[in-house]
Amino acid sequence: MEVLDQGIGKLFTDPDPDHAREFFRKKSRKLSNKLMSLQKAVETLVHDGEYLAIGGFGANRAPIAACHEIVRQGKKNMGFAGHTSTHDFQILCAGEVFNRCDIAYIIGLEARGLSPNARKYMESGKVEVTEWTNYSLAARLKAAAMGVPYVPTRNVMGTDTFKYSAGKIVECPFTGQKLMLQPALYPDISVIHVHESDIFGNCHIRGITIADLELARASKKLIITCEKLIPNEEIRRDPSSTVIPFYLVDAVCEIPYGAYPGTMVYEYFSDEEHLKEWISVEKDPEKFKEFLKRNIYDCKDQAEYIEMHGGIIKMNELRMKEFLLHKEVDNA
Amino acid sequence: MEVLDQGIGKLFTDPDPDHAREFFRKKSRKLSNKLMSLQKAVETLVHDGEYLAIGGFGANRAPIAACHEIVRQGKKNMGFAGHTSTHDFQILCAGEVFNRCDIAYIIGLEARGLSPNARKYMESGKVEVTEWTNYSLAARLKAAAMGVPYVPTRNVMGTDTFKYSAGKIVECPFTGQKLMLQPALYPDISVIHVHESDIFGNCHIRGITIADLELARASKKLIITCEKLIPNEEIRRDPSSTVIPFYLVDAVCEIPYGAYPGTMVYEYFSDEEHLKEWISVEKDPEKFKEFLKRNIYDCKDQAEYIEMHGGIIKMNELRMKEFLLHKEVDNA
Amino acid sequence: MPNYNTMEMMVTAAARELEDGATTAVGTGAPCAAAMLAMKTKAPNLVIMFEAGGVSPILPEMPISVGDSRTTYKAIMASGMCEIMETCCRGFVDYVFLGGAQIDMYGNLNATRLGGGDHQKPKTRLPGSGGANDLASFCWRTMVITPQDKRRFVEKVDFITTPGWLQGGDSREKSGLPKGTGPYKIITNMGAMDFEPKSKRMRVISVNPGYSFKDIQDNCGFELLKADKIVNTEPPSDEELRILREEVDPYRYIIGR
Amino acid sequence: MPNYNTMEMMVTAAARELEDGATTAVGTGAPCAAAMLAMKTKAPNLVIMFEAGGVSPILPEMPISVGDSRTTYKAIMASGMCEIMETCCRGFVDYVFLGGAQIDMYGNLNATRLGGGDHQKPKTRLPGSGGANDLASFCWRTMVITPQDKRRFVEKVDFITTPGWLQGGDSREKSGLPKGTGPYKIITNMGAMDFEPKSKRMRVISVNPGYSFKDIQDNCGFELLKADKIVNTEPPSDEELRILREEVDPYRYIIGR
Repeated sequence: MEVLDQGIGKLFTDPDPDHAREFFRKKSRKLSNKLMSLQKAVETLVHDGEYLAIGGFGANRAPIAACHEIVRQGKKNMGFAGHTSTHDFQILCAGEVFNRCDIAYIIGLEARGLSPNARKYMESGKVEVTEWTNYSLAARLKAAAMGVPYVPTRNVMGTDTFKYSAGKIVECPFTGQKLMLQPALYPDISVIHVHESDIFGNCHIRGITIADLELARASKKLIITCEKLIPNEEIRRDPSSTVIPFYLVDAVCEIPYGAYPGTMVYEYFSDEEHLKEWISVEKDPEKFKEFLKRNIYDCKDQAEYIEMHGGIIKMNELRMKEFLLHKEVDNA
Repeated sequence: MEVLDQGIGKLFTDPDPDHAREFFRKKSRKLSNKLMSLQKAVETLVHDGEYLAIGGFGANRAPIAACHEIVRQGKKNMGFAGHTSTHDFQILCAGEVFNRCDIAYIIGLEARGLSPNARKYMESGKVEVTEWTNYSLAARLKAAAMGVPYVPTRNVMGTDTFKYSAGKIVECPFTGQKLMLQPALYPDISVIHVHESDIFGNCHIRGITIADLELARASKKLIITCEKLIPNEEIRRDPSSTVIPFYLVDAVCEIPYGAYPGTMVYEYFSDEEHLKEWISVEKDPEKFKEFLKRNIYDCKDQAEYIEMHGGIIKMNELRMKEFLLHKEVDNA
Repeated sequence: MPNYNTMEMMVTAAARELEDGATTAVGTGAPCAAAMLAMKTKAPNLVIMFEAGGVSPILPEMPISVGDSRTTYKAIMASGMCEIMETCCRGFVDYVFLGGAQIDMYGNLNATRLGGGDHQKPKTRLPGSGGANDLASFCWRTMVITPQDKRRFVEKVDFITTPGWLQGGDSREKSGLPKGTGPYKIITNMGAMDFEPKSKRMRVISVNPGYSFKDIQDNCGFELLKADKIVNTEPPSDEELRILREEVDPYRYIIGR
Repeated sequence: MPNYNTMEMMVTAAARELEDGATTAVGTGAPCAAAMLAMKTKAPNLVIMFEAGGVSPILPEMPISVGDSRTTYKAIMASGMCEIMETCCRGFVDYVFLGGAQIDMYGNLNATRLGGGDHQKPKTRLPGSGGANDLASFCWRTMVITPQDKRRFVEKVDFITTPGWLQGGDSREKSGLPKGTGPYKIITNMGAMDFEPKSKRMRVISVNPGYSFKDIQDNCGFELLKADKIVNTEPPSDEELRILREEVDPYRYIIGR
């Protein structure tokens, strides 16, 4: 297969589906109880040097509690999929967790601005980068989920994004068109936050799924954090709603408000004040250090973090905001 | 891109995504009322010579009413995607609707046996065939749905199924592995039967989706038949459940029991007696002619067909069977 | 006179191959009965998948179709064909059970046509691959359940629909199919065969009660290899028969054939 | 002194480009305000899509993120990123609105880094493509809303994150990107530009009230072409302003910038 052009970026992960198959062959398919604390899940499943991916979309249904725990446990030298990554990226940069990164969208916080500390980290030379796009990374996960070494797409060609990617351009043998080949991305370990899971890891997600269905299937190891545990009978009552089946999952952690201070659709809206505080405090390294100590390093878990930021009263406010009930109350 | 090997089968459809894009560019995206009779939908959207695909899985959530209508209107010289096709195939063969066929599974009726008439038609030399597999055809639809000319897969290689396909084998530029390239399949017209749709074509499907989500996206024109129309508010109340969005759809036809005598999961089970009657009557060409006249050509529509086969009393029995309530009644 | 029939023997022998915690793709008929029997005996954690999308149902009865309502009854997931096939392709599925009109000494299966000549006007058209080619390509171990019969076990199949070891030796791996996959065992009414590791030729490893190696060879259209030690298949136990007859297939859809 | 600000002018001008029944991919900020204004004026059937998965919501307020709850409020569908991107790639989506730190005369956009040198240790790191490259590759017409400024409109962008007409002429089509796509219009606070059909160079087609072609050229780092007839942009009507201020952006998140 003649390669017409190829990016100069490094491929941080092995796209070979036969190697992934050997791994998956040994992965347990038993319907066994995978419930554990998030602390234990991160201790036993997230290892220094591995390649990490985080579900959700930055500050939407992202497993923020897990990002805190990864930083708290001081994980280092990881690879990272910087895919639609915003507040999660900000947290992982605060912990200098990774030293190589596939980039689609990083350091930015969408309409909220940019993370000064994440930018500084990415300008420090400490992180090796390869450039992609949101769809390219989604397509790379999709290739892995399909069990093939790549899928072709029609984006990226002609740009510097291609030049600094690890993609290849070939000619389609059916149509003669040029195609960008996106190499399969199998993360070593991923974390996805969902609305509901049973103890085996069968999951329900409401609202947009972003690239999480592909991510769950592409990942060698998978930690699920969920707002609520549900009985297995609930899963079996409506099998059409299962979006992640148990055999993909290694750990299930029940973390109510696990996406706070981000949004969890149909549950709670983002805490914009606290997210602003993050950006603002990052501008002063001393203050930021103290902020991280208080909010992450000295904080036991997500429950303690939530308590620190207004507890259930605040969560109820965010629930009102999620359902736009504050407007109805205002108008009444 | 060096082709190591290629099938000798004919590619019945154009895999070029730029040609499909030109078509889709002109397709209306308006949220307009697409409700019409199935007769009108088939008259205006299904044309002689076009390439047809049918949703569902043979006798499971297949748009049987639409297959009858296509035969009743005497459509001819079509191409057909023989993908997990069983009772639908049997009906279309009875009408000699198509003269070329991509084959994954045809003439068989799973545990029910084989269709003698469909076999005869496929042995007659009247139908040009290219061989595929269930996943190959699903992957071809997926490629079309992705807007790319092919996706790679790892099946088919080394077999005669490959030899008589229109696939190509190349070497992966990332891993050196051999890959089967499945050319995109864009059907001209498809019909999918769903549980619920609004008048715009936003659809709910319960239970397995087979390859219908890919099919809906790959099809240039799409007729939806549904068990029940629902108000648009129902769609908007739970957007996570929409599996086919309106802009893919050209016609919406409300056909209660539209999958009869096949199964519609959570609604009614298959009518095994009537399906047996089909196989048995096919053995006698004269009887079969009369059977087709009565059940299809002289039958106005699905409602009349249902009436002919036991009406609401029979449908209630099949509903009992679907929910295994007949066993509970027997045991009580 | 044994207290079981040949179908009961085959289903029981197939069920015994499935270890607890394994995954298997199943079709209708004997494979499904074998999976159900396995789950009710030694493999309660067996995960079964149907190619149309059903995952791990609590099967209330035999499905008529791999896509009918029974395949998602109280299931873990009702998905789609790509989901199942790609799960197999990712290496998550250990077994698949297949049949076919013809099988050769390398375990290649024909389900497309009988007779040579013009493919566009075949002498006897068969259904085609369905998902068989896919599952035999992707799943780690392909199992075949089929009656022992000279017309089925042929020197050369008229059409390789579904890959076995292809032309034997390393031809399968060279073809590009996923590494480490291939035919594992063939279960017939007379015994069981595996494949000699180097040549990949079919080899008898066990004979069922009442049959000998010679019976198997006499009902096979090509020369069979012999394992160093051919074992005698244990007949179905009373408990296996009870479960099979009372719980798995009370209406004798399969075991009554 | 006009009764509107420059952001109100840009949003209004962008909204007018969207015809009824069109589809558009939108981000947060000005593009979203423009789509909302269009739907409330001339294009009630505009279909809006967010790259994270939301399709046709009834937006109750401006989203903060293209993936937040507002993007699926009473929506037609809550899907995923592949669904949206592939719908664009199939040719279903007419418009996309983008921005960028730098834009060149061929409409190429930079959102990756400022300054040359070592890509692994950039002078100023920017967020990267996000979905911009994808949407500009797939959607038929790329629209850019950006302030007119010499540091933004540069001779050569430091990094082509997102494809415009690349090196002009037929270079975009030759690159392999889908046929018939490309930058359509650039909307700034001072006027609007399109691209000369053959050379694909940026060309002024209209000027906003209070500005001249010279103002635009003076605030642009490369030579602009001039359309045969440069029209004067109609200022926002009272009705457009009322809807924009009262219904689209009552908290002035965008138009207050």
